[in-house]
Amino acid sequence: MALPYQLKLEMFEGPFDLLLNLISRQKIDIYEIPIAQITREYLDYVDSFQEFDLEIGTEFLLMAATLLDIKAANLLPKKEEPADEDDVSPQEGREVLIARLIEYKKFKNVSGELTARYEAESKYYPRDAGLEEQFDGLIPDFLAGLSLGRLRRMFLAVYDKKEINLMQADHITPKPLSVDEYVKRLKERLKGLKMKSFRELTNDCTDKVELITMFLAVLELYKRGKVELGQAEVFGEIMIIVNDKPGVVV
Amino acid sequence: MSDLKVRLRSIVEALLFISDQPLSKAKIVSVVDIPEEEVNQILTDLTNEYSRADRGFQLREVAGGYRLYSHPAYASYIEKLILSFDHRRLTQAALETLSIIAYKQPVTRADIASIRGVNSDGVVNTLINRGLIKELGKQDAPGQPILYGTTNRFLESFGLRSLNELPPLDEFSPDDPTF
Amino acid sequence: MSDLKVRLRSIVEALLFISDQPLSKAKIVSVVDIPEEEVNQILTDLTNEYSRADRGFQLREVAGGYRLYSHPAYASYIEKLILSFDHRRLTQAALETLSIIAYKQPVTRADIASIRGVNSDGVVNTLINRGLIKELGKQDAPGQPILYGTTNRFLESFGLRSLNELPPLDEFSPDDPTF
Repeated sequence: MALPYQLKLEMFEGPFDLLLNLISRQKIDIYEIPIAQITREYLDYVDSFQEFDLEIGTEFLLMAATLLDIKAANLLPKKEEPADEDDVSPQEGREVLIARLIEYKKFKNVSGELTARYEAESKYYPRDAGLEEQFDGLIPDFLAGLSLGRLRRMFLAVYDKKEINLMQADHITPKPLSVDEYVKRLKERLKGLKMKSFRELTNDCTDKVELITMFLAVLELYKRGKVELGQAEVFGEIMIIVNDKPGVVV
Repeated sequence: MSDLKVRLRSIVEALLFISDQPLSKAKIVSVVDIPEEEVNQILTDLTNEYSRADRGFQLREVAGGYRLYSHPAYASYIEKLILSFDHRRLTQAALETLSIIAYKQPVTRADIASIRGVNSDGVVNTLINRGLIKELGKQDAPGQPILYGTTNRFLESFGLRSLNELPPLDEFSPDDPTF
Repeated sequence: MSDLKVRLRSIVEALLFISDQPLSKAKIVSVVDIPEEEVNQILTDLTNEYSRADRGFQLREVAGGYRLYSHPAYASYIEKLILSFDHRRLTQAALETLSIIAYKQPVTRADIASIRGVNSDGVVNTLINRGLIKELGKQDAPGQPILYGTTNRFLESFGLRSLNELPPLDEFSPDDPTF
């Protein structure tokens, strides 16, 4: 099904937001999601992002992969023998997805209620006039022991914080990062380790592009057989396990 | 009202007037040195008096204390007089994130991302800068992630006396088949 | 009093209540959009009303306009309250604000609020009262906001001959162990 062309694409707050929107357009019960159909619509939508040359968050792609996974499992003939313990059955996958959608929807609903409160509250202005001159002497001298260096650091701290937020609001052309460079960096980081979670590895990543590049670097090492990957649950921690078979040097 | 009563009422009013944060009953009790029941009576009297006489301000109980606010009916005039930065609109993402933190606190960034399905670090930083959330400590788990919770400013911004006044989350379950 | 009169009185009261500096009659006239004689009448009414009812605050005419002040009869209680406050919060806010003004002057209150993410009017007043900052003039922009900068007293407090002696921002500075 082709999406009607819109001049401006609706922006969604994340994959769950988009998914809920698609479900509500179908006027279907959240418990009755037709996975095949919803998956197709979801993918169409993500495609249309690309048509409009918008960045797609990794989260959107991850959800696409999850949906495809559930759909694919649905299509496969049922196994006779009990499934591998690690395997999530299509039914379970669907249930997990629905449970998470419901959890998200609850907060989305309540945030609507909170928005109304916030807007009503914004009409009340508290008195915030500061102290009258006559009482000013009661406050301890806040300049006591203050050095110029500290004043400078204080400014930088409060001003830098602001800069970061401004940048997040702006649309900035991502600077190209080299996967090779990150592969090298990653090898360096993993040296002497048995295992590390992707989250820990990317703790210091400051933007999405860096995060994605790091992820690609992990995949590259996996392809080369240098590491194994593990994930206990959908959206769970991705563990990078260093392959310590003899002869393999990371 | 007796002279003494008027005097006590005026003292409490003066304290509320100069305070730039909600005043707890305990604070009033300790500064004015009268029993809590009397403080209760005075606060009720003041609240009623202001509303009966159509004053330009109101007394409200928020975030664990009492604070004077301008009357909401005159907000448009106040906006004309001052530029308010406390009340810049919050985005949907910010409100979603704030809701999750309010109901699930203490939570980590990972908890929030997992419920919203997207990385929410930028939004969390914005909420910290706006003074609506704060770090509560570290979780005793690998990586020791930081735990976040709401502040008193959050309660004030939403006109809540305490977190107990948040509407129960269960009422917001999506039980309607058409959503 | 007629309903309209009560409403106008309440609007002016709300403006005085929220204002952190003396409000000029001209300002009230322009915000409420009523003739100056009416503003005069309202200001007189409010002044009388407060004193008759022994309120905890007073309306006083001071340089540049009208401003609400706490009633001097209750100053001792107010002092007790202020001394009981935790001043760390104020100190942090004041120093942040002072550093912004020192480096970015001339700045408006809106500039400061936008950098700090919160309304900083109370703190700006405290810094003015302490003689560390002052008005430099008005910005040639809508609303003509006041521009602030540091004073000679600020320079003296830090032993600076001029603002040029403020440590440069972009200079690489190793961690200062003496902080």
